[in-house]
Amino acid sequence: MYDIVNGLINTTFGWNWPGWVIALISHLLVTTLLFAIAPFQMLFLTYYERRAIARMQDRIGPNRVGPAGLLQPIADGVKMFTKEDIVPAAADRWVHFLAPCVVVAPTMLMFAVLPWGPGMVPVDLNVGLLFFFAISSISAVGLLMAGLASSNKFALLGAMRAVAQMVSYEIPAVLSLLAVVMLTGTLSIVQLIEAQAGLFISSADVPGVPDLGLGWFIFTPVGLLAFIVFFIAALAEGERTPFDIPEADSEIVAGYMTEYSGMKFGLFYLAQYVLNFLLCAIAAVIFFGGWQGPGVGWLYDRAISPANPDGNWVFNLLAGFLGVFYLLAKTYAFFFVMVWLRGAFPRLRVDQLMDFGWKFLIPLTLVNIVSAAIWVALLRWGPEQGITFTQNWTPILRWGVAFAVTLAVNIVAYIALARIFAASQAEQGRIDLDEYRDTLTATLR
Amino acid sequence: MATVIQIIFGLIAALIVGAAVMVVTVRNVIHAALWLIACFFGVGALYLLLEAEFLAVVQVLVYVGAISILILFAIMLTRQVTGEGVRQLVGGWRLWLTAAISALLFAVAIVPTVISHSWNVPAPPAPPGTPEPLAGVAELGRAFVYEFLLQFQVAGVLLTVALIGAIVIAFEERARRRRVLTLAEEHELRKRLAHPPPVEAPAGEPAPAPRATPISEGEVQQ
Amino acid sequence: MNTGKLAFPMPLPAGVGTPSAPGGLEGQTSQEKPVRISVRRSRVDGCSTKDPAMFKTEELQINIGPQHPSTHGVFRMLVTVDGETIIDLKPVFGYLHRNHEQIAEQNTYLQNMPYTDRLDYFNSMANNQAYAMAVEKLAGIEVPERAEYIRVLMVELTRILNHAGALGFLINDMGMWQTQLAFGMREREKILDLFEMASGARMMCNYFRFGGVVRDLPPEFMPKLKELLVAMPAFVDELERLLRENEILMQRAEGIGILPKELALAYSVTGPVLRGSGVPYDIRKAEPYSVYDRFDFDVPVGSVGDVYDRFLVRIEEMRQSKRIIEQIVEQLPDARGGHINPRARQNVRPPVGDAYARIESPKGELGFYLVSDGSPRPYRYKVRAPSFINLTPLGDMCRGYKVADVVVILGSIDIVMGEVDR
Amino acid sequence: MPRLSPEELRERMARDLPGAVLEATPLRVAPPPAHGPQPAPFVTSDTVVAAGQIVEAALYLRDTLGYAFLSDIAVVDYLADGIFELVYRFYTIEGGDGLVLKVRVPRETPEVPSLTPYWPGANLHEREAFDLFGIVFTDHPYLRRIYMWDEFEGWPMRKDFPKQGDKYIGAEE
Amino acid sequence: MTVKIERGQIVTVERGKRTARRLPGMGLLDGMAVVWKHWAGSFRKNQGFNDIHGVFTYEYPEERPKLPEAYRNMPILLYDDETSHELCTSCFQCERICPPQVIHMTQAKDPATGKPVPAVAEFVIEYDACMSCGFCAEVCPFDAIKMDHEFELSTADHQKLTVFKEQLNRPISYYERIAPTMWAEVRDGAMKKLQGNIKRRPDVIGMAPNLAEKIAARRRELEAAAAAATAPAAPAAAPAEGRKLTPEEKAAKLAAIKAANAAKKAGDTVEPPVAPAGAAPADEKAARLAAIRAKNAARKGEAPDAPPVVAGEPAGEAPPADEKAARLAAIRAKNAARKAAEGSDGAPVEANVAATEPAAAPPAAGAATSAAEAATAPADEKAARLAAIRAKNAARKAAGGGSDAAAPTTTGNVDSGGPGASDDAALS
Repeated sequence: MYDIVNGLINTTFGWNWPGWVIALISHLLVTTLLFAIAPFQMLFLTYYERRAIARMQDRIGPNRVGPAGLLQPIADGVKMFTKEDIVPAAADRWVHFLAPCVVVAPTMLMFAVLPWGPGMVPVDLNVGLLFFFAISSISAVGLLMAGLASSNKFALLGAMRAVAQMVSYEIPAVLSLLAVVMLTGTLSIVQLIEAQAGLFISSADVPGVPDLGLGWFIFTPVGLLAFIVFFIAALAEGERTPFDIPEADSEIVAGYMTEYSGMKFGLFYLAQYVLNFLLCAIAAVIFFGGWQGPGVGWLYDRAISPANPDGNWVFNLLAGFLGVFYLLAKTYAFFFVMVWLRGAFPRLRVDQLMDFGWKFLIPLTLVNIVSAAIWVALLRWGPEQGITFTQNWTPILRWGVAFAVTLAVNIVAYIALARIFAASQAEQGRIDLDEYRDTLTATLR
Repeated sequence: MATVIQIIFGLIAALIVGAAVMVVTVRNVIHAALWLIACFFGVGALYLLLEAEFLAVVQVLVYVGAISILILFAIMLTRQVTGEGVRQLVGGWRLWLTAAISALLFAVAIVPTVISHSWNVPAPPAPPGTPEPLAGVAELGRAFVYEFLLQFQVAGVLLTVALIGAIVIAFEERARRRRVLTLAEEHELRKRLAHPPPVEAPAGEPAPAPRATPISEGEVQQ
Repeated sequence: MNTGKLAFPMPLPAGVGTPSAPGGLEGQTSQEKPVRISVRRSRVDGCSTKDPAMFKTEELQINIGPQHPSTHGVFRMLVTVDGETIIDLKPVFGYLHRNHEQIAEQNTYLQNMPYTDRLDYFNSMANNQAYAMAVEKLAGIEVPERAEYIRVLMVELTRILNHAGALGFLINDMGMWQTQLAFGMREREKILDLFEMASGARMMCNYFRFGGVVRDLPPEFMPKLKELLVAMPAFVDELERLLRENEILMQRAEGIGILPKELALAYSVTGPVLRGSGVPYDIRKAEPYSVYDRFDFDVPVGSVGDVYDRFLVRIEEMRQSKRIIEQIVEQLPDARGGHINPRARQNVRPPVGDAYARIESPKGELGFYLVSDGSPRPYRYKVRAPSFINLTPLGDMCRGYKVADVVVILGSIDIVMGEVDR
Repeated sequence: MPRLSPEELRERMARDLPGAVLEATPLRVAPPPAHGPQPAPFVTSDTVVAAGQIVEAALYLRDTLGYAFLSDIAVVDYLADGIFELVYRFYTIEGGDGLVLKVRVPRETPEVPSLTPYWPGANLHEREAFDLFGIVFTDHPYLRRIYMWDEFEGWPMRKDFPKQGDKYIGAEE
Repeated sequence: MTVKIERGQIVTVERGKRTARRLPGMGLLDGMAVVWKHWAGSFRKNQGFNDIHGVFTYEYPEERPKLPEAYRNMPILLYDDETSHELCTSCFQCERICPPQVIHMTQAKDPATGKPVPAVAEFVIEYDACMSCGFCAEVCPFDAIKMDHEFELSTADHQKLTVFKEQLNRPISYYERIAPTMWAEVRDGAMKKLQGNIKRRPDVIGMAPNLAEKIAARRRELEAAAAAATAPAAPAAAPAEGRKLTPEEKAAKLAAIKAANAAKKAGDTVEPPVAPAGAAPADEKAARLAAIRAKNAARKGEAPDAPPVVAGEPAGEAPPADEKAARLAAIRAKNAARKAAEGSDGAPVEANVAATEPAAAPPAAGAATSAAEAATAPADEKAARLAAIRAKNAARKAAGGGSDAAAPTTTGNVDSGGPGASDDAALS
């Protein structure tokens, strides 16, 4: 964006504005664009979800407002805006007011590091991935504020559940990403995407693989397991079924949102759906190559880029469109999976949720990190790191061996941990009456 | 550019100081915690201003995302949440003592830094080729495993020990907690109290308890 | 008979025998506290904490209902929780109370028939049958064979639709976003279409009369019914495939809300709740009424008595009901008599006396007790409502489980507030 | 175990529980009309048990005869005779007809021993009877109104409860 | 002791994993497969009863379900297309059997002789309280009342749900269209009975009032016949039903009907205060008068400069409070009268009925009239209420006195045991 604005102002018009003004203008433009896109995503996702889940239940879904019900979210928004804004008398007014803002702001900030297409990233932070998750953890503060300020038991319970869940599931999410970070050795999201060129085998791992933009991490055992864990954790962070416990309407009416109405309620919804979108997008970016796909790399090679300053801008446009298309297609596909899960699963209980996160997912991700280390050792390390036996292997053989070993490790770990987890769950509810016989007898009598 | 940064720095500093003042003056503990979060945020922004992105992000991740949540949880779990509670601070000379000790500790940390630092404003331009000071992720990581290995390991062990200790305390706590028997467990217990089971009763299988009267026994046994 | 024999035969002294006091107002504590047991007190005494009260969690009273999404109507549960564990639960009724029995005593016998529809508005046909049977018993009216077949057909269809709906609501309470409910409702709609064809109304059927049913089945009824019987196994199989081995559902349902076999009978529960606890008591078999003695069908029972067992028992009962309907379709053409006894007067004026008739309604034993004083209005009209009595063990069943389990346990009992509050 | 008819039940109970079985006096049910045909008196074939011994009788049914399932407790207000009749209905899970115990208590002092300590399932039945008829079940652990609110006065299912008007909307309504 | 059952067995349901799957998570995948199948199948319509896939939504306003013949929603009254005579003969069967008691009717009277005619003068059904049980249609011996298939009755105007004869009337052809076989079963008998009834209906009584031109034509015909016969000109009192009624009139009519019924139940012991002017029984007329006057008084109190209601003006003009007040008054009067009737039957004296002292009270209806006239308080509803209370008290007193005084002489209603007996008679 800086390049475009710079080219437009200083080259085309020849105004020679200083660099920081250009930067300010371009950043403002990008921010405005993102702020326009984010609510649109939310509106579209609500419609998309309702239509998709209706189809799963043999219904049609919203189909009255606009063609095929497309304007339904607009109508809902209008309804939200025109509703009365009720603040409970016992509420902590300022905190109650600030909470939705604190929830929405970080989700918006997360857009800052999300690459949309080749060369289309608002900020290429070298700690982008970390930034993404650091910022996402802030919204927990907002949820807690909402729960505390509402002075409602259900809201408090919901907020506690929500925060506990978000904090707990951040760990497996980050740990699973850590495995991928180990594979590439970078935290920059742009570089993560660029490492996923290739055809089922990343061209970073095996040089000479044709680049069709399909060297996604999902095709490695480490990436597959990391993706599964990350997606489950994303479900929990985005409060989606089967982890939508903070707003389990059958238990604690609407959780932390119970005492909110009107547009404040709408803001919570906005934050939630934008967060879901972002989580799907980041899953697509990290494990499915983001904008990578057949053709994008080829197009971008011929476009104007820092590496290739005298390319053709038409290819810029084409690569951008194709990249955004790939990214959005993957994102919406993941969101469809979220909706699909919502249609197919009941929700877990809150203690089962915690157990699942701490006793199953985190050990699994730890094993996965070990796998990632094996992978890196087999593929990258040489005699200088002390690995000598792979010296004479061809790259494809090294890749194959690494694939087989990590696959075996992961499958064995999955099955073993699942067994252990199931056994511990079964054991948990049991009380050994004989052991406590004397104590219990005293209390019963 | 420098002026802009100066202005931004001034704003952030004002935010930090203002928030810190609010933390110690505001009467509602929850509000105090929220002001503290604002303070953390300002510090993170300050790091960002220093182009220490990693530190800034870690500040947000650790302090805002974790520590403040911990504080809020602690407040929520230990006091009457809904009421505007009176702050439970020590008063009188104890208060002053506490303040003095805190100030002293802070001075111990800050004074050497202040004294030892060469306050060149602006900083001299670094000669090209020198690596960035501990700001980059890679440098930080390398420093942890080479220069500060011992400290890093000690801190890691300490944290692990603390974690294990917390688990132990929680387990003790859980075991100590009042447990409510479910209907089935209570029934089972009463059965066993009335009729001690044979020594080798298979676990999970209710012990065959003889019942007092013929009818109930037969009808449910089928 | 010595006093020792007066104790409950099962080991059931004070704590269970005097249940933890359902109902009542806030702040009212029952005389019998639920059992709370401190385990391993000695181990921590010298340990980490000096002040034992420091870690004591607070007991919190939560009102679930009367306006709560998953209380199946206006029903309130006063829940005392310790953390997330329930230590006491008191159901509070009466928000839908309209004194149905008093209304019925002001009406003539026939006028009560549409009012029975409104008791358990899911199963109006079953309510009609119980009431019609009671009046027929009281007034000595005979029912032709064909009418009995039609009645049984309708009640078995009702059972299928009730279980389809109840399982859907149960799963919905577990948080599965209405998918199973939508599937169940789809099957229910088909059955309601059949009801509409026969009786003219979908839910408030008002189809039964003393001595038969109001009109014969229309000619297009049987083909549609046969079509439905084709779809029914597919529906049940799909339900099983969707949910039966679903790990999340098993986690939510297994071992939750156990009502032990020995206690189920003492708590007077009936229907799938009783059978889920493993007691094979089905009035259709125990005291065959109407023409139930002519059909082959099994009685499914559970083994543990938890939510999962009740879930499975309901699924199996749908299959058995389908079996009965298939036999009805075979036997109906041979049945003699019209749809109603032509000599039965609808404005009955039964002789002085009393009568009790009960049926196995989809929710349990539904009984009507009528006392006649010789006038055209019942002198006493009492409904033995299965949903109401099945709520008796709710408070005890929920004790010791988590808050989130309450809605599941309640959903597995399958209540309809129109019948609970009457 | 052979199923019992009411007559056999009376016989056996008279033998095993002396004094528990009372003679079933015919009831008038309704006040006799001034004109027209007089309704017949209500003669029940079921076993009428003394109010004080209902617990023993019920336990006899359960423990000795095997009728362990308490299905229903109904109350009938025989205003003309000045009594309440409680109808207890017992079944066995082996099937077949149930047995009925009837208890008659005077309308002025309707007190019956509670079955709830022995059948937890009697709890809601008895509370309903208390709420709607004002039958006091002694030894009931939690005898409170169940349908009506606690401050409600009167027993809405009694035959002499006013059918129109109450203290909230006034007799005019 | 084992429980044995016949023709079947006791099966213990099988818990948990049935198949030999050991891989955890397969149950979840199974569930997802089922949902996927539904999603994939949802791009076609549901095929019918034996299909469990496909969209089964009715897109309602455009796509309407086909209602079966037996479908019942709300009762309607039938009239004959050819003669435009109504089938109803006001036999009161439906009114008696109606469980929520929402059917009210008055029988038509021959204006010349004052004798009742087998036709209905006014017929009111309160749709808002109707429970669609269909008893009225079942019990009707003339097949005049049938259940409609129209179900879109929702309205913002509650008053519209009190439905009068004009709106209830449907031609037989309409019913034949919605329920051909059910009509075919009863057609012959119904038409035969109708022919018999038409013969006993003078003038235009019994013709559907919403067919104004038919009535006019019939009247011309009758006049022509009368002129031809040079008979004395019949008093061609235009029946009220001939024109469109204003809401006030409707309300008054309803009140009158209710009051009349109530008075009838109270027994024939009430003496009319004013000389009977017409052929109607005195008490009924007096009650109607009372209701109308009460309403008038209420209106007067409410707004002296209320716009004069023009006949035929749409319903929106009239202040609804008046109707409500009048209606309330009528209902209360009715209740009171019924209570009084019960008291006179010798039923146990109820706790709140204090009217046991026999007094030479002014007759009920007269009291009501005077009370209503006196009540000119500004609050219209209050006035009406007051009037109603007074009327009720008077009625109660009158009934008490009447039963005391006239117990030996009255034979009809009081002896036969009150409302119950009459119901019974109707049913049999």
